[in-house]
Amino acid sequence: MRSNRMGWALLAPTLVILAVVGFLPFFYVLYVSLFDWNPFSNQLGMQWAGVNNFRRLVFDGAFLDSLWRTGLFAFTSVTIELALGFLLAQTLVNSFPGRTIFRTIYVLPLVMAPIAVGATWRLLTIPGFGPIPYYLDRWFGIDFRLATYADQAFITVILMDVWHWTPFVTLTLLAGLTAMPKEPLEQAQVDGANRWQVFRYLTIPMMMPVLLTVIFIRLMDALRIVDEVFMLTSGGPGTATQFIGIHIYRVVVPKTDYGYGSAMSLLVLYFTIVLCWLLFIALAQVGKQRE
Amino acid sequence: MLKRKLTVVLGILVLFSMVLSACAPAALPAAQPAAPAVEGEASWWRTAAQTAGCEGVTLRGISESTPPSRYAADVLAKAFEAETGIKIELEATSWDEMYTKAINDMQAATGIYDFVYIEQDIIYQYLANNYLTNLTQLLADNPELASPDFDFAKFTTFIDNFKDAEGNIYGVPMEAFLKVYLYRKDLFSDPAIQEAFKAQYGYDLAPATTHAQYRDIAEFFTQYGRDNGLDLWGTTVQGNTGHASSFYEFFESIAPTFGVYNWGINMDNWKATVENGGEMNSDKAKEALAFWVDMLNYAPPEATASTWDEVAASFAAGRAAQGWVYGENAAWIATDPDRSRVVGNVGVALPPVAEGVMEDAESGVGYIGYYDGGAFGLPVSSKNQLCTLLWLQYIGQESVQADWAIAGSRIVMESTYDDPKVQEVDAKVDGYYTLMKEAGPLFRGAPPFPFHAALREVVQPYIWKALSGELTPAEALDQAAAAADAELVNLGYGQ
Amino acid sequence: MADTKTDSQKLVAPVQHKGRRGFLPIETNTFDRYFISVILWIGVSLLWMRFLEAMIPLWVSTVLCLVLAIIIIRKG
Amino acid sequence: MKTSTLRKTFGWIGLYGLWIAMSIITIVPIYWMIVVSARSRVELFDAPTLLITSFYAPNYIKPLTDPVFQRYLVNSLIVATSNALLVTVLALLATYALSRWRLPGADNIFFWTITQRMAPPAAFVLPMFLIYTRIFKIGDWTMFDTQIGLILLYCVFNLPFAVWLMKGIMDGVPVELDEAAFVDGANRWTVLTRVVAPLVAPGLAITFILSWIFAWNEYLFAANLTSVNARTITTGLAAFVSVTGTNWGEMAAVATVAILPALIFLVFVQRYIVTGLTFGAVKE
Repeated sequence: MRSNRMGWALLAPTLVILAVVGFLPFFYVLYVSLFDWNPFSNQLGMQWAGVNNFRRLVFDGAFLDSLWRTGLFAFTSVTIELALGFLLAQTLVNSFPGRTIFRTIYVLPLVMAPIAVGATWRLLTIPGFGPIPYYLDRWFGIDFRLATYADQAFITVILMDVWHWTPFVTLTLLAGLTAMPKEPLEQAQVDGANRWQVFRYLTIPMMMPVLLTVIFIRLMDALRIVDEVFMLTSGGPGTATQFIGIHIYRVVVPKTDYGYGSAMSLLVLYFTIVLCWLLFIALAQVGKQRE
Repeated sequence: MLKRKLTVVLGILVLFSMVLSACAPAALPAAQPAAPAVEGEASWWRTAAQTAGCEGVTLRGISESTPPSRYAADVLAKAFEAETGIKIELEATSWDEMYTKAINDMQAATGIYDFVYIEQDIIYQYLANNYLTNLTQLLADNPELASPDFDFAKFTTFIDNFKDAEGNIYGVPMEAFLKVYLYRKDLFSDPAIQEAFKAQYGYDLAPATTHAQYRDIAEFFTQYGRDNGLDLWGTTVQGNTGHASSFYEFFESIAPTFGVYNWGINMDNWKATVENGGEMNSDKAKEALAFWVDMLNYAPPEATASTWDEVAASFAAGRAAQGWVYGENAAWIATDPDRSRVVGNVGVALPPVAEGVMEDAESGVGYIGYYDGGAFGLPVSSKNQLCTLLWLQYIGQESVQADWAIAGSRIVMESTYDDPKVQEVDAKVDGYYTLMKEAGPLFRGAPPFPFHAALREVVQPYIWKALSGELTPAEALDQAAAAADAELVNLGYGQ
Repeated sequence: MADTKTDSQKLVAPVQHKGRRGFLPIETNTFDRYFISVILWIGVSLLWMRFLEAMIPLWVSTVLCLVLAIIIIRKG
Repeated sequence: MKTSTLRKTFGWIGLYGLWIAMSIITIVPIYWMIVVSARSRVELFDAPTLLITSFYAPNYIKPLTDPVFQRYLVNSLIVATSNALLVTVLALLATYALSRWRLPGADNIFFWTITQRMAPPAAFVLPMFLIYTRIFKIGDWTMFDTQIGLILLYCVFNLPFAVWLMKGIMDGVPVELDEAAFVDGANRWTVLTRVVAPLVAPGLAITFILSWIFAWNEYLFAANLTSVNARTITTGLAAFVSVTGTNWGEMAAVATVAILPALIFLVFVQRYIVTGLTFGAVKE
């Protein structure tokens, strides 16, 4: 127990892999972000640019729009997932006949590849043979055209994300609810607290660590969403669903603007880290109050 | 209980993966048939492969997953391996992914790929970056490896796209086709329809030669489909609002027919806006975009989600009466009943043009549409230059062209047009190959821009926004041209 | 195992974080204070480039942030 | 009395109504994919009907009998399983270290490993490509287009999660158990494998499952860091978007095949998902 060498030895493989495959590329991106580097510009090779890429970025309307759009998307979808997930988790806490079957079915989207989720939703919504536009038109007279109407596309992308990830939220919250001590709740009921009060003053505070953990994970992933949306709308119509992941993809890959794209992704990483760090600190604070 | 179950699950998975890993290396060679020994005296190819020390070498290439590429991978690569002992691994993938990987490889000079697909429009970027090996030079330096069956002169003029200023060639063409005007012969020749059309518009129904006629026909058939409860619309539009294909349809197929060439960019000073001498937001360009966006009203609902693939699929499903469709699809749409509902009813014609455009095209100033295609090129970073040279010559033989042309509706050599097999298919596709031979010079590939993809990425969002109605055509082009000017300066052109 | 819930189970934060208390509203260790300084430096530089650089050059913000960083690391 | 029975009945109806609705919403998109996979290309544009009227087998037969596609499937299995095993073992070692020793800086290691998952992936494709082709090479052999390359790469995404998940569970195992075993003469390794590992088994299971699913599903890096030999099934989906009319039927068939193993796997082990998914927030 005294010697730390053994501890470090056990930790070492993890740290080595993360350093080599994780941090090495990060430093490379950091390095590239300080250069102008686009194989298709008039000047070949890397040209030193200092912080010019970042200077351009803070004035880049398309980038800022995309950032804002991503934030809106992540906020909306994570909120819906949390609310829905909490509701569903509560219905699953108590055992009832058929619970296992429902739960099994409900977990299906969780195992699907994001790219397959995108493909599935594309098949659902594609005008011409998708059932959603067909029945919406037939039953409600709604002209549903994902690739034409920006708001429809945005809503569909959120619905797709909710469909894909609410099961995860539900199950995590369910695990938390299942593990929650029962006496305080019973005590409160004896004391005459109504359901809302129990929920507001007991369940929520007790669930806080789990809630924050879920928000942390979902927010982190929602902010870097690419595959599903790319498959469903490829960022369109126009730029209506061009979230930051897709925006960066377009800059780095088809446009081959390596330097600018690297700067862009670092900036996004910066925002994500700050946001997640705040959540992390909140999580740690909750832990302290508990002790 | 839990522990045991877990052990079982883990055990099964471990076993499974071990068995699989044991199988995996063995599965690789099994996928390819063993090369049969060449009977009789060694062929020229075998000798050349020995001379270059290439036997047993594996060449790796990347291409878009198109019928011509798949033919090259499935048929030509096998034949080549049998003949020379050189193995070909051709990675056929999606268009976007192909570019990412080829450019990453050549930019980093890692030498993974020995040959890459070069589309006609990207070649100028590749040349500017010195990605590609000069094939003319390489052949001249290695006369012992120059096949007697291979000659650059046998190719159609399409090969000019792969030349540098001195006339050196950097790619062996493997596919080429036109973006033509397809229409439904069964509808156009129906007497009742003809009569109704004449009554409504006052002239005979025929493949459109002007944009006004095109619009009338589109409107007529959309109404006809609605009245008769058919899934039929007047035209296809390759109008995907999130994919580069819509940019290409507008600037390479629609705008030229209105007399706006080279994406409306002034190639003397690299400017796009009218104020700076460009044409991207000229009145003609705005008229063209307005026309094209208007066509969405007469197109099936999937038009704004259609790339080149879906346009062909829509037309093949019989959902459109006419449209601009890539010629590589003409053969299967006209002949393959498994995939097409309009077999035998496909008409092929030249696209409609505005006044003066045909004269421009004939004199060589302009063009009436897109002549697309690609070649296999040899990256400088390849470590097997000479072996790849043999492969490139192999696919450039006259003898392999006819079957390839039938498999992929592509023609890269003059002599292929006269092949009886090709002529037989030609009759079924309403003379598409003949049209390609005769009218080919009226079409042209993408302008020689070394900044092709970079500029496209900047301009295309405005085209998408025009298609989705977020911007009017005039606004879209004004903003697009301004953005193009700024980006060109940023890229170091037209300071 | 976790299915058989006992009354001694409770929900806690899955992370621990210990440090000291300075003028910052949270407990921080040395690493945190460096981290906060860097985050602030990047954030201020970005905002500076967007709004102030036209009037005041960027090195001013860097100097300001450096001073701030020293304070945070010493006293935070 | 009466109102409470009534309320209970409505409660049941509501509960089942809710769950039947949720099940339908969950299943319909997947079901539709299967419907599309059963249609031939000319039938696709017929009026949408939710019935499988005919079964067009070539959509399945063509990819499944294609040796290239089979190789993708095998690669996916190898990569996902090896990665999940590796991650589970490493996470066990790492969390044991973090929970039994007071390592300086350990508090921060946790957050820093997590940040690796936050980066937008697109910009990291080129660096990874360069590292795999230029730095990790021995003679002609490079990490590019190898299974081991993907396995290691996925550790970057899976390990932080695994450490997070396991840490709390590991902290829940009392140190006294270790010490009792030491007194009995066991060494460190025996304690870890015989005493600690069985106690944290649900955590290990959930780690394995989540890592496996992630590795099976990853697309962007798999597409760009492999070429012919190590391609996985998700990248195979892209190959079925072909030029001669997007091949929706075949793509749907491939997607169906691609989710099958994960699905079977999931049904098999799904009960552990609920018990293990607390990310260490449950302590005894």
